[in-house]
Amino acid sequence: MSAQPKSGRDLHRAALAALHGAAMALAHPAAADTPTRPPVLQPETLSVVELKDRMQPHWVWINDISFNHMSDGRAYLVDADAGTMLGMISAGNGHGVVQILPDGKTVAVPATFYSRGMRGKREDVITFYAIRDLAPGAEVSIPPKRIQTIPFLNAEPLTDDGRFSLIYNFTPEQTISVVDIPARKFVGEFATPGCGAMHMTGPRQFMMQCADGSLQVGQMSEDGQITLGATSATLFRPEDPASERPVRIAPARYLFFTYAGEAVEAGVKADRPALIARWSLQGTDGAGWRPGGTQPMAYHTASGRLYVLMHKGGPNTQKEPGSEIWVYDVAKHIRLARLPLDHPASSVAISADAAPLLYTALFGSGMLDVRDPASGRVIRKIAGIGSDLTVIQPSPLAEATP
Amino acid sequence: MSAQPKSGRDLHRAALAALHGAAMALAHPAAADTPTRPPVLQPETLSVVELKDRMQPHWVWINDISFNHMSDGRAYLVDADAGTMLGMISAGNGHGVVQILPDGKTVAVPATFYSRGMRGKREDVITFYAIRDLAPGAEVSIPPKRIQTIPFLNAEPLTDDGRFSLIYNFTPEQTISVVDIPARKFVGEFATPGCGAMHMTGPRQFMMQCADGSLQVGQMSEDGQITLGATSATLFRPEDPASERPVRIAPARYLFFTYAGEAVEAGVKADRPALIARWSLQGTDGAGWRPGGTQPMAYHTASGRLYVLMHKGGPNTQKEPGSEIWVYDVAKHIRLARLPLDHPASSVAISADAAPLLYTALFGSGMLDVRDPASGRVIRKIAGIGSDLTVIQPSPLAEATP
Amino acid sequence: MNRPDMNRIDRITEIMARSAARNSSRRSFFGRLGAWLTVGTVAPLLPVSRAYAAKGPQALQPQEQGDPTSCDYWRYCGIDGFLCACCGGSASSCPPGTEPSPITWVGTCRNPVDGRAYIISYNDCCGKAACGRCQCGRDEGATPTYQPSTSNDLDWCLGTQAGIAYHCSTSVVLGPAD
Amino acid sequence: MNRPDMNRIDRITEIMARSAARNSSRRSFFGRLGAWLTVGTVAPLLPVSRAYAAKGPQALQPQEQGDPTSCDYWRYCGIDGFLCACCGGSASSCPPGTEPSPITWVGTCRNPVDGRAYIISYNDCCGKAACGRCQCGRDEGATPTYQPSTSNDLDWCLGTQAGIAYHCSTSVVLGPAD
Repeated sequence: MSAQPKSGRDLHRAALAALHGAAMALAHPAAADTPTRPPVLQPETLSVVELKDRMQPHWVWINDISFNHMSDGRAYLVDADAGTMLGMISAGNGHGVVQILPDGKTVAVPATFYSRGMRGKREDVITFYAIRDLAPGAEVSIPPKRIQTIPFLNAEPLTDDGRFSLIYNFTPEQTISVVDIPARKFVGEFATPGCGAMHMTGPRQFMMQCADGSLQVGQMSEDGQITLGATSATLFRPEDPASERPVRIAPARYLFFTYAGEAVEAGVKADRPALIARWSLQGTDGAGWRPGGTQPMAYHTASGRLYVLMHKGGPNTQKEPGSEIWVYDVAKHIRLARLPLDHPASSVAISADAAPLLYTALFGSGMLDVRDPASGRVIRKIAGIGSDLTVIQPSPLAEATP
Repeated sequence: MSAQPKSGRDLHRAALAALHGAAMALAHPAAADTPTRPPVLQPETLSVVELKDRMQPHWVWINDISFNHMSDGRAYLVDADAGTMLGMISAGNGHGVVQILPDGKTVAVPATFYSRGMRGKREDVITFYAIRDLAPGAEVSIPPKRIQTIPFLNAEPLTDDGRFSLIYNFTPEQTISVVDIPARKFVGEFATPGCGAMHMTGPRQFMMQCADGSLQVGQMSEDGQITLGATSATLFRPEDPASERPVRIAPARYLFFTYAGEAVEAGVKADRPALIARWSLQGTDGAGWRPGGTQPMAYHTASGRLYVLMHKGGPNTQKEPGSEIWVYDVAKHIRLARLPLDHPASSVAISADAAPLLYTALFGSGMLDVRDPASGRVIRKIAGIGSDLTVIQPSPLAEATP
Repeated sequence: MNRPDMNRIDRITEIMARSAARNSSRRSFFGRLGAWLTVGTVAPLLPVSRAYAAKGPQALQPQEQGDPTSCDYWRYCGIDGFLCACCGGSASSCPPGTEPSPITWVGTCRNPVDGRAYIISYNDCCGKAACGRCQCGRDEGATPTYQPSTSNDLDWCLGTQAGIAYHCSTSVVLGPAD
Repeated sequence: MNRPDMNRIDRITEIMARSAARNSSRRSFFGRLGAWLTVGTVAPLLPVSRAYAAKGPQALQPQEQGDPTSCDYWRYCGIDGFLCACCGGSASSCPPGTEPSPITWVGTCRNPVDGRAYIISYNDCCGKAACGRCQCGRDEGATPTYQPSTSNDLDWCLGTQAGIAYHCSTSVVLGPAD
């Protein structure tokens, strides 16, 4: 600082005079009020909102990948009952999911940053946010290898007990980073060549999908080390691959679906991947319809119902949004309903509670639709939630808590 | 890496077999072609475009502040003759201007970065980009204090000879950072209390606008040190302040304009700020009209013509886009024309050459309009140029060069 | 300077003085402000936020009417940005995890219920990307950036620990302007 | 695996082999690829860009017709992203200052002029923010991310020095697919 200050004596004097006058005015603040007027508004103190300690059943996280501004990914937290935005987390380049801890009190957010925004030194970290204050807390460094893709849930899952975080890396070598959540500590990186996506099938077990159409088991030790387990036969043909966006229909079982609309139930039995059932989403009268979108399926455990975004279309339409939601009884492999949508949706999710809400969003719309799962009817629309919505993550808690 | 690799022997074998087969096919690449078919397309080599060495007269830089994603500011380079996007620079948080060196061969880009995208450690730098390759080159660290505002040209000007870069800091202390451009070196930070914006009035001299409505001279030494010079009387009343977006109508003279539409010509004479003329943009028949927008004025030196975005509106409409462009002869203080626009514009600029193009943009539209300055007629529209366009910076070169 | 302007500056200065007396935790800011005063700028006219208080979004006062998630709401007469009331906060609360700007600009708006003009402090909430909801631009009384104490073109997050990331804007009643 | 798929993999492998022979500057990448081969993935099917060549945007070949700034252009049958031809590049050129991804995914598109199917390499251009122009999604032959060599959902900038910032996508002719 080497320049002479501009003379501000006059302004300074004026300010001091004003202070003096203000002190006098302060002694009679209501003097000017007439009896008929309401009292003067009170001076306010700016506050910062704090939320409840844990997620409520109809709170939901939504990913905005911000496709045109991918360094500025956001996770929005919305109250679907009130139709309000509760808060937001800025989650850097190629934002994927928030990892909601089982108690609903904390989210761990894997994120990628560059020292110069879009270039420079890359750092990948997991940052912990308490639901109460949504402020960045502890941070764990992980290898700068997080997969950069259109987000899907099981690219970055937690173990069911919230003990470990698993991060799918693609460089293009395929590996998994493991973080010890309670210890806030990186455990290690484990190669999973030829396979990706981690679908949890037990407390320390998951299933991966492999390029050759098989499934492979991953086993975790109590200290977070991963070893590769058994591989299935080829379950999916190259002409009709399975999406990496299945739903979990039992603790050790998933419903996969192919681009053409085959439902393939598979799980782990005696530590081996096992095919359980194959059936058709089209059924007998659905020819020409396919599942599609960014998050095409949702499963409601309590009712055993599956909700699928379906559209009319042929091959290569796997990203097309659904114009209807088809509802299935998974145990019986039958369709229960076709719910036409007022506008297409590319993501669908459902809350976990007994009186669930169905959530849909269309990539590019910046709007979350809250729907009645029985009819598909819109209960409310919540607009202005980012732009390019992908993954919808309802609360893991089915019961309201204080 | 501590997991056993998945066995991929089968795939590996298949790949080797394919390689063998491919070698045989390669010996007869055209065997399947019939004589009537055109020759097979040649395998291509992916290249990277390089531009001409220096900006051409109708090349123009456009700031996209990306208001909803301010960490992802962009500078777009457009060829207004061809109607094409030539390239882009990612310029971080609160992108302002590109500092175009007088030879048109290099831009220096002041930018702000955070270690965690939107938070963490702040670093402000000036990065040099050759026009030829638009790749980030040398970087100079500057104090992390760059003003964060709706961009305007003279927040970050160069000296006329391109020797020094001046950066307006606001923390809220007001200072100027100076960078030696040829040396790629930070020179120092200089306090300018109560005043901001640096309007160059000579090789080592500029004028600032002060909060009390006065103008103040800043003097630079040959090694880049700033000392504060003379201050004018109060030229602008608090009820009708002058925009910080004047145009330079002579080497040491600017045309300022107030929110209400007064034109105030002021400059530096004998190192003192001097009022030169006052006149009205409304003239005799323009009552109810005001200048407005993000870059409301452009001046074409060769013709002495001033182009102003005007709208119908009262007080507090200084940000409203213009529905017309009013054209003035600055020497005579008269309006020459009113050019109605097909849609409103918030920024206007004009190329420096003898056959100029008029550029307009509307904040939020992501579109640059290229117009005939005589009629305002749209020659072409260039769409998809970011979203929230603010500062338009035409080439400093009036002559085409190889 | 005409009389209404002097009144406005009087009131702002008064409120600043009250703030200072009430809130010793802002001492470090006032230390900085002191230094700034020395160099003679308009710094003392910039308002200061008080200590953070409530948990839920602060409610409106009984003598107010209207929709604080609408740009038309009376307090927003000078605003330019996203309404915190649409982003998890309220007209006088920042959304969770954001940091209020300790300094900012002020405007004067008239409350239609009581007919009085009030000084409104447009503190920004900072440290997260733009909220993106309820973008409003009304600009009453806003001045250019070189007159910062009444300018809404500045990113007032510059005074926070969180950094310059602008999330949304509040409109806090500081006191009557008349 | 049915016959057409095997053909496709044959052709890709052939082109990889030719690339390797022609371009020793890619040695470091092939070193890495070798290691990857050892662990038995589909890595050898990933195509590789060649050395950077021309200055201006590369023109189309004479046996092509159509508008390379349109999503309908024949080469873009599998694309998902912004067309480099709208961003200062071309169908086979990256815009100034961006870095081509050395590895990427491939698809097969039919050139309507000669009726032949060609293997197209959809290299990304990297290191600057999204271009934002000419966003196209056609997805022919695209597979899930765990089948990377034919997946357009991956950000292929991962292989660059510049980092993961995705700017736009090219569609480079590698050779005939039939």
